[in-house]
Amino acid sequence: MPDITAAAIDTTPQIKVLFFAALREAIGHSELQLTLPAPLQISGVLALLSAQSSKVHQALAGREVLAALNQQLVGCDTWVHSGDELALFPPVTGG
Amino acid sequence: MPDITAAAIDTTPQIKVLFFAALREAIGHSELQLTLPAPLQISGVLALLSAQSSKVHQALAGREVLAALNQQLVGCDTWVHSGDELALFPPVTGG
Amino acid sequence: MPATINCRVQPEDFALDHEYQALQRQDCGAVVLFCGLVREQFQPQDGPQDMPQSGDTLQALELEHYPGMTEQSIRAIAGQAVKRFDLRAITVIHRIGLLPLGAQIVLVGVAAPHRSDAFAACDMMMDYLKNQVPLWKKVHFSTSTAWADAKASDKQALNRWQTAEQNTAEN
Amino acid sequence: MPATINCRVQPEDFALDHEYQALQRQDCGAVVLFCGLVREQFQPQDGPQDMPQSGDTLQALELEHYPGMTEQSIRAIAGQAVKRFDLRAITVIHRIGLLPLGAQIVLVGVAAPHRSDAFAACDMMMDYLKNQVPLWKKVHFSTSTAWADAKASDKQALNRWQTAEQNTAEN
Repeated sequence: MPDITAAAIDTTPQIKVLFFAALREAIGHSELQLTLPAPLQISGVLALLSAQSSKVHQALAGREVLAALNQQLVGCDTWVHSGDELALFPPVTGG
Repeated sequence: MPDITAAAIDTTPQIKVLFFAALREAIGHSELQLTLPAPLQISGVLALLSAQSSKVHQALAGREVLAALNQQLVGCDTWVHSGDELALFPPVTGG
Repeated sequence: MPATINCRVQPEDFALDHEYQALQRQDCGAVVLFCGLVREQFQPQDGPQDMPQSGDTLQALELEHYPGMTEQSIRAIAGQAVKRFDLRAITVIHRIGLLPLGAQIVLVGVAAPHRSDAFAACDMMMDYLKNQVPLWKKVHFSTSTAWADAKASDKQALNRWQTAEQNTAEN
Repeated sequence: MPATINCRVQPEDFALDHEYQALQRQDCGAVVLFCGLVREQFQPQDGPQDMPQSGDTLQALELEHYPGMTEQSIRAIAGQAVKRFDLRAITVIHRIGLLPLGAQIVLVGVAAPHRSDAFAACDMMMDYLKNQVPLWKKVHFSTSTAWADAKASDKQALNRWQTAEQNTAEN
């Protein structure tokens, strides 16, 4: 079903997902390309990522995750569009 | 009368009075010795100084004056004792 | 009045004195500088943190960041400070990479005509830096590593400025 | 934990970098430095202060003080800061004498394990310094001099700490 939805759209909607710090280490990747089966909010992207990989599922479970969309901190109800850069990471600890 | 009172006390009660900054310039002295005719509060010392010199009277009139007794900031109701060092000065402007 | 803003994210160390000289302006009576340094830390074990229980101590901090967003968000914070306070110059330098015990991590410097603006701006920028800039610290002990936890006190500190912002907007 | 307190009143200039190095401690993650500088100032005439109306500008500040009491009251302020905040090292240097435009007047430096203590202590010490230490500024313009007026804002700033003190005592 998701594949049919994606195929129905003119260009395949893709986003870049970045992981940082403890989340990057837990997932084992710093970056991946994700095909959106439908317009999604960030919370939907998180669910999709968890569904695709048990490692991601485990990494996200019970962890506070912040999101930056195109390098701006945003809430998880923000809609994601094709071509966006979505970064997911633990609460920051710089300074 | 004040002279008789002073003479009646075993040792003549004297204090050192210091002036700083604009007050020092207005009075034209940085230091003087003052004989206390009786136990006085700082407010009484100010009245005594004003009574003794019209220059001091003019310098003190209408000017906010702070007092330090033995190098501690104090209120004008503080009692002055023989041998004390009383400093009078305008509000401080350091820092 | 326009303020000079100088933001850098770099592995290289910085010279406080050089940055201090660069911040000075003829119309500024106040310069406030905050320097964050890698301080000693004990490996958390059974007991409370910061207690020398394990014998293993911090060797270095490793600073990871999100290139591009880090610089941009630091610049945004400096821009907020300039809007809110009367400032003439701001310097923010944050180091990345492996930083040994005692190393300088971050500098926030502010020059202002008056000290109240300089203090508040420097304090506020540090609170935003701690909460909104994509930087993460990994603590290297001699036999293990651990990601630093975000502190609730840092989040609370940020609230001071956001409440004040809302109050200002309401009045 | 004991804190190192270093207070000086001197005509000589000081080197910020030297004082910064001296403040650093292995258990301190935060150093906050305040530097007060002689800033440009315009001779007050008909108009509001700080406006270039007369054409005559500040050439120098002359700092008068009360020898003995100055040092003692600065030390007392540092002592209060140590009692109130978690600090490891304090440096306060106040210059006296004739200081030209751009010169350093005062340095307050604080090293603490955490930044909130360092910021608050530095801020508080400056407020006490402005209100309770026997120092006076005389402004030298090219053709005249004028004693600086104490500012109501400095007195108000001090109230912040005294109110908090009372609240702490009450709770």
